[in-house]
Amino acid sequence: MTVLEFMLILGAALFCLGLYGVLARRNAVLVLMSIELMLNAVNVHLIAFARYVIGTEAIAHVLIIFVITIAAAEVGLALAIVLRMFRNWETVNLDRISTLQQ
Amino acid sequence: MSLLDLITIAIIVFVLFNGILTAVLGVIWAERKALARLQQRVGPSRTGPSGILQTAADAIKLMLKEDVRPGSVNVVIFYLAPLLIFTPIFMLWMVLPFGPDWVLSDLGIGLFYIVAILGLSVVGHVLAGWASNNKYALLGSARNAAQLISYELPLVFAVLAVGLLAQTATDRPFSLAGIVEAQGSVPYLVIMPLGFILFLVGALAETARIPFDIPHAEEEIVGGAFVEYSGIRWGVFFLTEYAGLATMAFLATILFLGGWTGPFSDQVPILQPFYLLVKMAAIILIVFWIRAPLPRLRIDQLMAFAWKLAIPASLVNLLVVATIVWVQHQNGWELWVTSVTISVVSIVLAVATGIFIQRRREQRLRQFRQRWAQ
Amino acid sequence: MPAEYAFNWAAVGIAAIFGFGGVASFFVISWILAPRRATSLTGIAYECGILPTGEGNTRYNVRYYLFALFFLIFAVETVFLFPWAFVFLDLPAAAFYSMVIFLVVLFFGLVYAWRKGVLSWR
Amino acid sequence: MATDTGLSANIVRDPVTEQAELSINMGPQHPATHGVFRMVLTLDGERVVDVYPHIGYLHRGSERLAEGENFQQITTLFDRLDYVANFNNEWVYVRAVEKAMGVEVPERADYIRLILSELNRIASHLLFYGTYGLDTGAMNPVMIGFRDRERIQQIFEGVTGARMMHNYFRIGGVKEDLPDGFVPAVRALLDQLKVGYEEARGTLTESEIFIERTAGIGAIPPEDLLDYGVTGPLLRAGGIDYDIRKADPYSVYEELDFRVPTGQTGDCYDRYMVRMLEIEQSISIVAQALDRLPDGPVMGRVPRILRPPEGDVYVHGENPRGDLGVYLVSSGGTVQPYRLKIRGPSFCNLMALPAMIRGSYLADATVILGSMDIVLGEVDR
Amino acid sequence: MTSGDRPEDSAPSSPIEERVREIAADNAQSVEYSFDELELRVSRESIVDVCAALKSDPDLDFNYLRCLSVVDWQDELEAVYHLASLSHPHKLVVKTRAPIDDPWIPTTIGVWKGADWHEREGHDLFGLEFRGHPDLSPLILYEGFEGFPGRKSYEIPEQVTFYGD
Amino acid sequence: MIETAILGAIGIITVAAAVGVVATRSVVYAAVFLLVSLVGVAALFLMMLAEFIALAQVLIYGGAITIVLLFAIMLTRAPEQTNVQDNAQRPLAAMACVGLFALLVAAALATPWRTRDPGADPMAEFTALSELLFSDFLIPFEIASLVLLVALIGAVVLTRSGREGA
Amino acid sequence: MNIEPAGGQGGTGQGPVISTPESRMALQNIAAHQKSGLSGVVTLKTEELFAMARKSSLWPLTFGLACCAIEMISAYMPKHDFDRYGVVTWPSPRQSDVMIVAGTVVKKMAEPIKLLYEQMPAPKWVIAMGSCATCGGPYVRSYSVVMGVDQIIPVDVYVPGCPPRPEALQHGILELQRKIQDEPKLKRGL
Repeated sequence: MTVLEFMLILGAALFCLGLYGVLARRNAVLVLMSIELMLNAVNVHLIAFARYVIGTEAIAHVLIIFVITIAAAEVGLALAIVLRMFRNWETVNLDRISTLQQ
Repeated sequence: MSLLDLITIAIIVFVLFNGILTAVLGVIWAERKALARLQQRVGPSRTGPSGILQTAADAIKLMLKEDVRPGSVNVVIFYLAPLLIFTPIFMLWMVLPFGPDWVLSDLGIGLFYIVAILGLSVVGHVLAGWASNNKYALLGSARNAAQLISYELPLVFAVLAVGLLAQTATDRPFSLAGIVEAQGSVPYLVIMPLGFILFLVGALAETARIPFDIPHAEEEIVGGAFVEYSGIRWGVFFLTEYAGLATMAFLATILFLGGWTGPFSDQVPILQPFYLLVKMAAIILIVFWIRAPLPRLRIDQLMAFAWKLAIPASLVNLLVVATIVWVQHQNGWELWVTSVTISVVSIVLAVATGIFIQRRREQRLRQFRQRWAQ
Repeated sequence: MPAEYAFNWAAVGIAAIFGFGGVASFFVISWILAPRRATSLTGIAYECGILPTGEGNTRYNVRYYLFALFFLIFAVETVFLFPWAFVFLDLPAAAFYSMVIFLVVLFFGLVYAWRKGVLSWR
Repeated sequence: MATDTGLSANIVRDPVTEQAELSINMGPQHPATHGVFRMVLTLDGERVVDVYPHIGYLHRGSERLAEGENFQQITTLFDRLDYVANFNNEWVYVRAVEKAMGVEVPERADYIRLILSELNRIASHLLFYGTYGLDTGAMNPVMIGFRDRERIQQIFEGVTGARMMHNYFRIGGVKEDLPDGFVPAVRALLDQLKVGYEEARGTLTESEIFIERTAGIGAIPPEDLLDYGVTGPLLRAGGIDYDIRKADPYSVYEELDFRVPTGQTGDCYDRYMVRMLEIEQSISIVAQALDRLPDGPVMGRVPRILRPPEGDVYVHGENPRGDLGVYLVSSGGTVQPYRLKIRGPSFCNLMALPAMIRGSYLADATVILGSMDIVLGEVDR
Repeated sequence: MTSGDRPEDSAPSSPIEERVREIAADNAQSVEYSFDELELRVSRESIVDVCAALKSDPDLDFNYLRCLSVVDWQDELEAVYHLASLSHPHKLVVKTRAPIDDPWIPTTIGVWKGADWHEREGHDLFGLEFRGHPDLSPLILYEGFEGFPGRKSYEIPEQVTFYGD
Repeated sequence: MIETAILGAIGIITVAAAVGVVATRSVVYAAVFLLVSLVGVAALFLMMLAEFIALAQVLIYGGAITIVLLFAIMLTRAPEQTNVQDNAQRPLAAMACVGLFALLVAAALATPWRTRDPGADPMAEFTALSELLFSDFLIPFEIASLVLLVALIGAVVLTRSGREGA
Repeated sequence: MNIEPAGGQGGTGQGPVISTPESRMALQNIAAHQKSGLSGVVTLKTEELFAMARKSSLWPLTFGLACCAIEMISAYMPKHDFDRYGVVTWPSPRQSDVMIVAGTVVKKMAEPIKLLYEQMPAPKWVIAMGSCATCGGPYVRSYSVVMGVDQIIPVDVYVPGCPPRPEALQHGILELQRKIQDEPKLKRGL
């Protein structure tokens, strides 16, 4: 296994774990954390490509910066929404909120 | 990267670790003595000559104290928090240069390293407060986190302005050693006094010193986030606080006071650490001096000061420096022209801010004096 | 991996290990040396000598969250500022002006928060 | 343990800010409660929504104890009531017994009492200055205040032999005459105090942060102050010119020239300022009294065994903290009082605390409490 | 030179006395001087009305409750209100009694807020219930204290001195 | 050799911490695990010679995002929730994820990557990144500022008390 | 001569013990001599070093009850300056070594004092300052006063006086330091 493949598998593992968290968790904050994991998995792939694959050198780095930026904005906004939900329904349980909404 | 390298590094780091511990003991002793002088007291005098062993005794005693773990705490995080707070501060010391060649890891982007690592210890503060399961601790940790993150920004922008300025004189503008070289014989304190003041304010707040010691505020929340910590774990917090103070003084010396440079420092290299220490000691003494007479701010005033004055001012400072450096680059000015321009603008800005604050103060005082005229 | 790079970051990594390990070793030494004499009352959370009432972990003020969020936004700004400061002298004027615009936009956000009274605690 | 599925029952919701409230306990052991005062603050974030004061952690039953002691012995209990203004307490008590018995006090004794009490007022205000500095987070004021207080205590020690618990005022006079060299010593002390006063001015009075922390904090309307029975510097800071030394003069105060400083807004800064100006006034009162100090005996004609006639008297005096009142009921013919009620100024001032703190920040709560300058000894008695 | 409080006004204090008599009217059990202070005795039922009238009357304006004491006269408990006015230089003592086996007096907290803790203290130490007081929980004694230590009938328990457990 | 070992160790720590994030019941533990995982990713960046990005990761994720998350946790009293945090889709989700993981691993191993010799100067990479960011990516950069502004304003609007001003 | 309440610092729990430090020291010296080998000497020396550290850094709990508190504060102030002995206060019991009970202990306050004492980490010491904390003092006939703080927590040093002068409290601290230095020899505490 080359380093590139190792990194790719690592990224895949992070991504799948994140995906599992998003699907299986019902606390909104935990779901957000899982999304962060998925974004990081993408970053791991990008950095591996940047280092070992032709044609992706600096662009991958720039993309990672943008991913981090978007992740920051997303976390800030999403958590504000979570807080809002908590204020309205006294819970951050997504299942419960979807029942409450109906 | 050989095993030998690793062992060398480990030895150096070990020496640094112990050096920092000793230095912190010295700093605490110096503070107690200095404060005592400022308060017409004697200060520690019984333990060792002039009480110099006082802090060592304190450290040993803390080590020997019972490890009280309140029943309601979250054990893992309770134990993890001191580690999380201390480690980032210690990691900062890796990039600090003690002399032109005396630096363990001279990173090309050392400035950004400092900025990034500094933010890490906030997590430890929040976790400490949460794990204690104590209301004072919770309030203290919330205040601490809010204060640390708010004052990190003026600090960062002031540091970045230094990096920008160093662009003009060196090709390694973000390396700390590079910055010292870039300063040459004129320290940036002269060229950018506004930046220095902002850095000092940020550093005071980052180390939670009076008048910014709101996270501890013994009179309100009995010591804040660390109220449930006893023995050596509390000692680690204390240690971190003073290690942070030493770090900030070191940074200020490097970034604004010309680091190890001084008269004849090039000819006599042995003078270099001496100059560094003297400059650090001066900054630390200023901090002690500020501590003695000043009351504490309130949390809302503190945050308002950060977000309404310090952050805009540091952004303006950054923009002004950037603009001047850019214009210089476009027009090909001499280096000294740039320096003088920045110096003049910075001094004008600092003095204007000072006058603004002083006039408000005078106005208020006049009002009060009138009210209380005999 | 270049040798200097490896050396620098190995130092940082070892510092992290030493920071953790050193402090943890303090805990261990203290654990060995210190007496243990806790009673059932020792573990009670400190609340000025009164038995604590209610739960310790009550919610923060939402204002603290907003300050953390502002810090996040400005930290992202820092991430852009550093590379910019590193190269803007060698780039065309657009790079300089774009950062000015960037700062102004974020400054507008700060002013907005200021206007909305977020910064002044009601 | 609350779960994320159920609505937690113990969240009190504030309809305005929709924040969960946190009730936090301060005291009895707390650096800023000046003794063993305890208050439970209900917080909304950093704002104080409500305060519930608890007292009684120093209730020593002085009133009941007094019913079992001779009239002369009770002075010792008064020393320990407001333990930073001992002479002032003793004075009010001996005046009460003197009034009940109709005893005349020699003029020299009156002057001695006045000088010592005013010095004690300065000492008490210096203590306030120091601890108030601590409450706002400054370290130096307490050192300055105690340094000067120590000098005053040296004078006291020379006169009475004790630093705090003097038991020097007797019914009908004072225990013994002043020692030699008292007058020059006090004059020298007054000069030192003036220097210290200027130093204090520099440290807190004109400190920007101190003004920022205290101005506009803790003010309530003057009518409310009166309604709560608040007296002393707190009332005067609110703009009401009520000083018993002027409004209902006792002893030789009428013969002396002094001013009653009053504030305008009643905020913490005004309270601080009123006390600081009172130090100035007291220095001038002591200087005048020293000039007028007559010769003569220091003890009036008092029977060896005190048996006041049946009846009740209420005597009050201006203490550093306000209006100290003593209600003395004698059943006639006994050597012990039938009932002794003490109206502590801090006790009544404290009643206004919730009204002052409500709506301020947590940090202000200690500043406001500090500005009241309570002494638990007379609150709990 | 007298010590103690001098008679407060050599000027006639009778107008105050007349005014007090007028206001108290039928409620007054007696109006007399004791030492230098005017003393008004009323029944406990009328204490609130009298106090309110004394406070609201512009000529008297007793806006300052100096002290509220409770005295145990073995068979009766007496509440003593020392009043003063800050706008006029005059003082007044109002007294009212309650039998010891039916110890209650209406609360005057509606007249002066400053009566609050005095009344709670009276309730603590003497067991005198101030009816209508919103919060009569122990103020200076702890929860579960037995007896009323202010009363003459209260025996101070023998103090147990012991070392160790 | 040492490098490979370190890389492997970092990778294992990162994945283990990520497992912790999705497996733990305490939200605060999850946040701490997330911090470890993200710092682990930063270490991976370091191993790939991208020191600036690694530090940016530490600054944004380690410092700022973790704090924001922790504050949000404190604000929602979530740390007290010790009941099961997972919902009923758990087995299904696990199966889907394992399947996806298998697919991705297969893809990673099967694809013939056009590899190159890795660069050797980290500062040069930083310079390249910077120059690219402020020349070709100027428009996305400006848009990023707008995104951040929107996030800031949105958060202010959302967290302000609903009744006040409404 | 001092009367040691049982369950004192040593926590031996053997009931009331009345002894002089001298007599106990003599007993312990005999015991120490009977110990053979170097190890006894080494442990004794380390323990003495620890005791030196402990006695040089006595941190009292910020805690004043009544009149004596004023004199206690005076002891920290410029004229007397407790900092010379390394005595600085900390507001939380978790960081304190000594509890200076300065003033009257009333029954309502007894429980908080007990709790605060228990919350302090071992090794911990108590100084009873003033007559009230020693034995009830002037309030010995009161219905609400505890007759000395030693009825609720074990006291190491009694400082007499009403209130004791700051110098007397300093003497109390010095006595406590002597006691701590003696502790390893007496095989108590630690």
